[in-house]
Amino acid sequence: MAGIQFQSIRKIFGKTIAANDVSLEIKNGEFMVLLGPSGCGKTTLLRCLAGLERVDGGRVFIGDRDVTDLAPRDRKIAMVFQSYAVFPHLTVFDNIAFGLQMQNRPRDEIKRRVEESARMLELSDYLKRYPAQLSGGQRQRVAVARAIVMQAAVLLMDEPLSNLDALLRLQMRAELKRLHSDIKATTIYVTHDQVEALSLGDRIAVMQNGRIVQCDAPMNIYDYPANKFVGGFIGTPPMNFLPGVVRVNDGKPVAVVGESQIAPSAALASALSAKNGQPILLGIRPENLALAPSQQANTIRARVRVVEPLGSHKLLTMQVGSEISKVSVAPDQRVAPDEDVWLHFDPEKIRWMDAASGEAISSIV
Amino acid sequence: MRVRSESILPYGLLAPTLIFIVLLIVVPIFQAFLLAFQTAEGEFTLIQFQKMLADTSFADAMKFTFLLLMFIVPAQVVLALIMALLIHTRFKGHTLFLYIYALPLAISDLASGIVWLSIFTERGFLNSILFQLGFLERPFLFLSYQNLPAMFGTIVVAESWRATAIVMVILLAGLQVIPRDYFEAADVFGANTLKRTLFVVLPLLRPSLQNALIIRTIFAFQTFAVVLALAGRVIPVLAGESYNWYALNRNANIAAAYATLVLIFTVIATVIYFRLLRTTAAEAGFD
Amino acid sequence: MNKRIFIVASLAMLLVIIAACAPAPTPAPTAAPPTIAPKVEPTKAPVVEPTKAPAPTPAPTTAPTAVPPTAAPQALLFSSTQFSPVEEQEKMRSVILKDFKAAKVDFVVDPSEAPFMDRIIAEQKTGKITVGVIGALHGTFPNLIQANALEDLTALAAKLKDRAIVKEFMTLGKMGTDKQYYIPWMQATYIMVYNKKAVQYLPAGANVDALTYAQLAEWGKNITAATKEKKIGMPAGPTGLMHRLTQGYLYPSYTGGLVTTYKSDDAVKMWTDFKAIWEYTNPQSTTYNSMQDPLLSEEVWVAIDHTARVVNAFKNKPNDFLAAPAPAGPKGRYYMSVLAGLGIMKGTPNKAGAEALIDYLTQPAQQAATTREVNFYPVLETGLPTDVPAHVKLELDGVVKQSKAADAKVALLPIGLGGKAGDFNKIQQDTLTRIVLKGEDIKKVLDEEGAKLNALMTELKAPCWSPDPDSAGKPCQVK
Amino acid sequence: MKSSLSRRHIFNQIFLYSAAILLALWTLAPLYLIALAAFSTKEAVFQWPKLFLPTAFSTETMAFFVSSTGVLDSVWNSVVVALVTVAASLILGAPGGYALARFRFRGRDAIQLGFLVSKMFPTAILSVPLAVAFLQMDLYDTIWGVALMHTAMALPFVIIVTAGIFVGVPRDLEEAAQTLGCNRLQAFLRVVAPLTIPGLAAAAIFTFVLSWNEVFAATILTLRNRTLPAQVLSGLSGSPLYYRYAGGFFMILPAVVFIFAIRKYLLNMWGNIVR
Repeated sequence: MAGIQFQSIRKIFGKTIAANDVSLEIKNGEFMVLLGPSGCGKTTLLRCLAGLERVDGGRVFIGDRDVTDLAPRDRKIAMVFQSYAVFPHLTVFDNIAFGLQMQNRPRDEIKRRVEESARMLELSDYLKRYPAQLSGGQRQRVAVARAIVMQAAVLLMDEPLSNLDALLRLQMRAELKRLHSDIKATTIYVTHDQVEALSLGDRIAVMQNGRIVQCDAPMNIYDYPANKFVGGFIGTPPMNFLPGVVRVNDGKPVAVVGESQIAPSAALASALSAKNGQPILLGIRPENLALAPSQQANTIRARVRVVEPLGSHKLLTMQVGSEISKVSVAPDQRVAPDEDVWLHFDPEKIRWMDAASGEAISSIV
Repeated sequence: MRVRSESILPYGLLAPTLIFIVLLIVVPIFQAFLLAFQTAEGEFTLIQFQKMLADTSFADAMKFTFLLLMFIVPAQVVLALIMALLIHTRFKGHTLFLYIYALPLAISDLASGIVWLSIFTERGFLNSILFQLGFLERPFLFLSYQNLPAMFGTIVVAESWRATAIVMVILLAGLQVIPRDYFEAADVFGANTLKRTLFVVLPLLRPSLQNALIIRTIFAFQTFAVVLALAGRVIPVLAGESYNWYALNRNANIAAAYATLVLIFTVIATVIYFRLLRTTAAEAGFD
Repeated sequence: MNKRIFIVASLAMLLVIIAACAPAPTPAPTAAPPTIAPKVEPTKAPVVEPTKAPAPTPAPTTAPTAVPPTAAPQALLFSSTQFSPVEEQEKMRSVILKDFKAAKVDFVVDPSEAPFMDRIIAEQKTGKITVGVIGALHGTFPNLIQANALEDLTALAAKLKDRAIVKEFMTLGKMGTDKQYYIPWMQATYIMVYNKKAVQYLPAGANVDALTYAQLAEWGKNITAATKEKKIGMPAGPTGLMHRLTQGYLYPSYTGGLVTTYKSDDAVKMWTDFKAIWEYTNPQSTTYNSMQDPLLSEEVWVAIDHTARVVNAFKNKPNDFLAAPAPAGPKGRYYMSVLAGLGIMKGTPNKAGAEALIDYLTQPAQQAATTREVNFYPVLETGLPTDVPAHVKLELDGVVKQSKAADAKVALLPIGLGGKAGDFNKIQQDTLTRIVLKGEDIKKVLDEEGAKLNALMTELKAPCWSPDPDSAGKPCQVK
Repeated sequence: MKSSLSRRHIFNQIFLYSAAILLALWTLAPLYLIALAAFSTKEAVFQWPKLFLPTAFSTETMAFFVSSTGVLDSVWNSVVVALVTVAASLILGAPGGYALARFRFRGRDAIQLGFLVSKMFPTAILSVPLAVAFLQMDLYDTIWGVALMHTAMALPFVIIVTAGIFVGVPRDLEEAAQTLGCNRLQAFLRVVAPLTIPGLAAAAIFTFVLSWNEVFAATILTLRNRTLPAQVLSGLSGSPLYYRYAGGFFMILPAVVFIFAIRKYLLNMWGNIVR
């Protein structure tokens, strides 16, 4: 088992910078998710770690070994590909056994280990089949079995669930989580699906334009996005951003949004005071907004545009000033389109962001 | 160190081929090319081109080369497109028909010339069948110099027969890459077969069409064995004149001048195709 | 880095080009191209009229640096431009060469002169000789001499003295020098072949064995009137020998010359008459390379072609066809004799075997066999063999009638054209194309093509040959 | 509604099959006729009007062609030349095709274009330089020399077609093999090679056909060791029609067999040329 260290990784394809001085440390046994929209550099970073891509700068360490210049096969990693990359000319057994055969393991050991990982992934009945005779989900399992059979210190997964249908994805997600708790290999998991990231990761590194913008535990990322991009990327529906202006009244800062004023939590007061007169964004998750019967503190006038009953909750699309906001309310909440209502903000749950840079304003100045 | 070996690898893999082609094709081409600019004694001159321009057959050779191109290439493309679209419907038995349509792919122009001469000659198969069916009282002279359109037609037919297969295969391969959704989308919007072909299939086939056109044009410029077999010297073409000057009149210099002209025209045609049918990455639908 | 690769690559390519060019400098012949000006008074003679070729040709004095022979002496390569039909090649290998024991002969045929000459030139350039005996037409030998590819066979000729080879042929083999470049091998000519069905349409009073060109036109007209088909055939295809008919038959028969009379009034008359014949000539003629196939399929009934290119008609349908002399014009019944000779490749690895083969092929038995099997005719004074198969006999009748005709006269193949024989032939081909096929004005075409002919002859400094009058060593010119 | 739909369907099917059969006839008729001519009596070849059924069936013409000196030797030569050409061009060309398929490198487009340009010059007039070069290499008049030349002529085709075939193998598979302990060569041999063998075999067979049909280089570079087309060409101008028909048929025969063998891979082979 081994930790992983990226030191100032730089990778350039032609004119695009896929990894721009990325540094990241992953602890032994940790499940790290690289999350970001397509083209953000997350797969590139994974491939640099696998040795499938040469870095243009920086070093990669697995444990305390500098693997930057090693070939993939010398890195003691195992990888699951987005396309599964299951060899079509080999049976399921031979696919899983491929890596062990390359290591010239004894036959009985190969058989034992292949059967063991096949059992873990419920593939025992399919060992003699060829990939063409398997469903997509089964092929995906073969790809995972082929990786875990190696008992590598590091397990890499490149969007392994993205080609599965929704139901299967849900099922496999849980299985992968169970698998990780069984084998405890240091895992790096690339995805653009924030639900997968939240559910699987011990930590999530959110990437944008070749940089890691935030790396933290899933709920921290959800609750305290480092900037507007992270807040908007994570969560369905994403975080609402209401534009306002900071006003300092008697030394106390408030955000003026439309005709309302919203006061920050005490911890942010001093940081916000420094931004008197500047535009600001109030980031707030749909579930942290509530309908209020009348105007009161920390409320704002809004008009209901769309009401979507979604079973566990109702999703409202509201017009706040010129902005559109999503609000999640209890399923029994009575509300109708074109109704004028008041929205209540929980000041503790507001993520205040600088309107110009999109960066969150932290309590420590 | 690894980085260097990595970026040299493709060149290393290509090197044997490149050396081979340079030694056995490029160098002789270059030497032949030089012949066009030399007198028989080896002095540099442009006289070979003057002689070529003054050649009795030159104007005709130019005319017929381009006429053939104008008739053969579209005929082949249309025929090949029909074949490819038919096969692409994947009707029962389509693999058998694909095989049949692809047969001429492996037939040389030497053999093709023999085959079509046996059909078009005065007492050949075509006249025989027309005669037996009572359409003719006596053989019709397809290969008469007095009936140039008929003679020209036989060449177009023979060349279309031989070379449609390659176009068909390229277009069919291109068709298979087009996602079925596009055809279905067009169906949903009520396009009939003709409209669908014109406005959906053809634009999506543009990369394949470009390939097919380039390949066909290169070879059409070089076609002469079939022309020589069916039309003798009555319908001269540039490549055939190059061959005649070389093999029959024993003048390598003028032959080289003709060959150079063929090369120039082929390059120009290829460039035009690249320009006209250029697909941007975005159009091709990939990132 | 990539730039460096390209520089290295282009340097490599440059080296390669230099290497490919440098070691093979053309061995420049120190002598001018041989020029042969025969003086011929047409007379009647055995089969084909031999001629003298007195003009001197300085022989090339530098021999190429020949590489010592490497091949086993048993093998002997016999490279020929003759016998392109496979059946004839077959006979050559399995019958005529069968009894030759001195060496194992590989008989190889290149019907078109291009690869044949290319190979000999390439072998001379590199000094790697594989060819032993060269069999080619008289008209090809100037090219071979120019390529410095021939051994001097004077000694062999002396050895073959008792062979009774027609003396004039032996003289021709000297190519106008004092060296023997080839030993005469065999001869052929062009004749007329007709289907018996056509006889009934002969013009009144015409004798098929003494036809004139005017009567031929009338004959064709009669046939067309009766059958609504044009049934005269000419070998005017890409590799057909139509230009030989122009050079050796039409021009001399109408004008008594070829080059000198190229645009004479007689020539205009000739083309006018020929156009009349062409009126009744199958328009497919421009695709005919040899006349036997159209004769057999009855696309044509009357055709003129080389004996080797019509013999199959007699062979396949001996009851349908007869041979006759070529027609006559106002200046006589000119016909062309085709003489093929045997030379030895300079520096050949098996000279003894090559000489033995020439000796063998000129023996009476083999000469007779040549007629019997492949119907080329002997070059011996002993004349024609009599024990020949029916189809050869049929053709032979025509050949004999032609040479024995009262008005028969011989025209020679063009001589002294060196490597430009093709350019010369092209002028006749172009003239025919423009006048007959495209219908251009005869006078204008003759003026223009005549000018080209003059330029060519001046460039070549080639004196006139029979039947053109002797030009006393000066280039032959159109008058 | 339903019945009119199915009627339209039937009508469509009839139309489809008629068109397909018509086009098949157009392709097959000339092949049938040359086969007919090659297996007729000599008389039937010159008959008017010609027969369209094999009533005058005879192997006389074919037997004469096959038994004439040099033909069987030339067939053997053609086979050897073609096999050597196939082996050499694949060994030399496949790595190049792989390079074009897998790597983006400077000069890639130029090289591809170069392959195309090398096909734009009429072959016939290359003969003197080639004959001289081959004599110097002591390869003149050997089937090895012809094979060498055919290899050079086939390489542009082989390289472009194999590139197309290699593109068809997802890069992921190779990378997966690499992460599982293979080096590049092992990954190629254990994963790419098994997957591309059918396609490469098809390319090989097509290369065989190219070599089988090639006539100019074969004529120029040999004297005694002729390939079949060179042999047929040398007998073409003066030989009787039936010989030519038999020769033509003999040259077409392998085409019919080989295209059948590779019919499934035709599209892979030609789908990706000139990108």
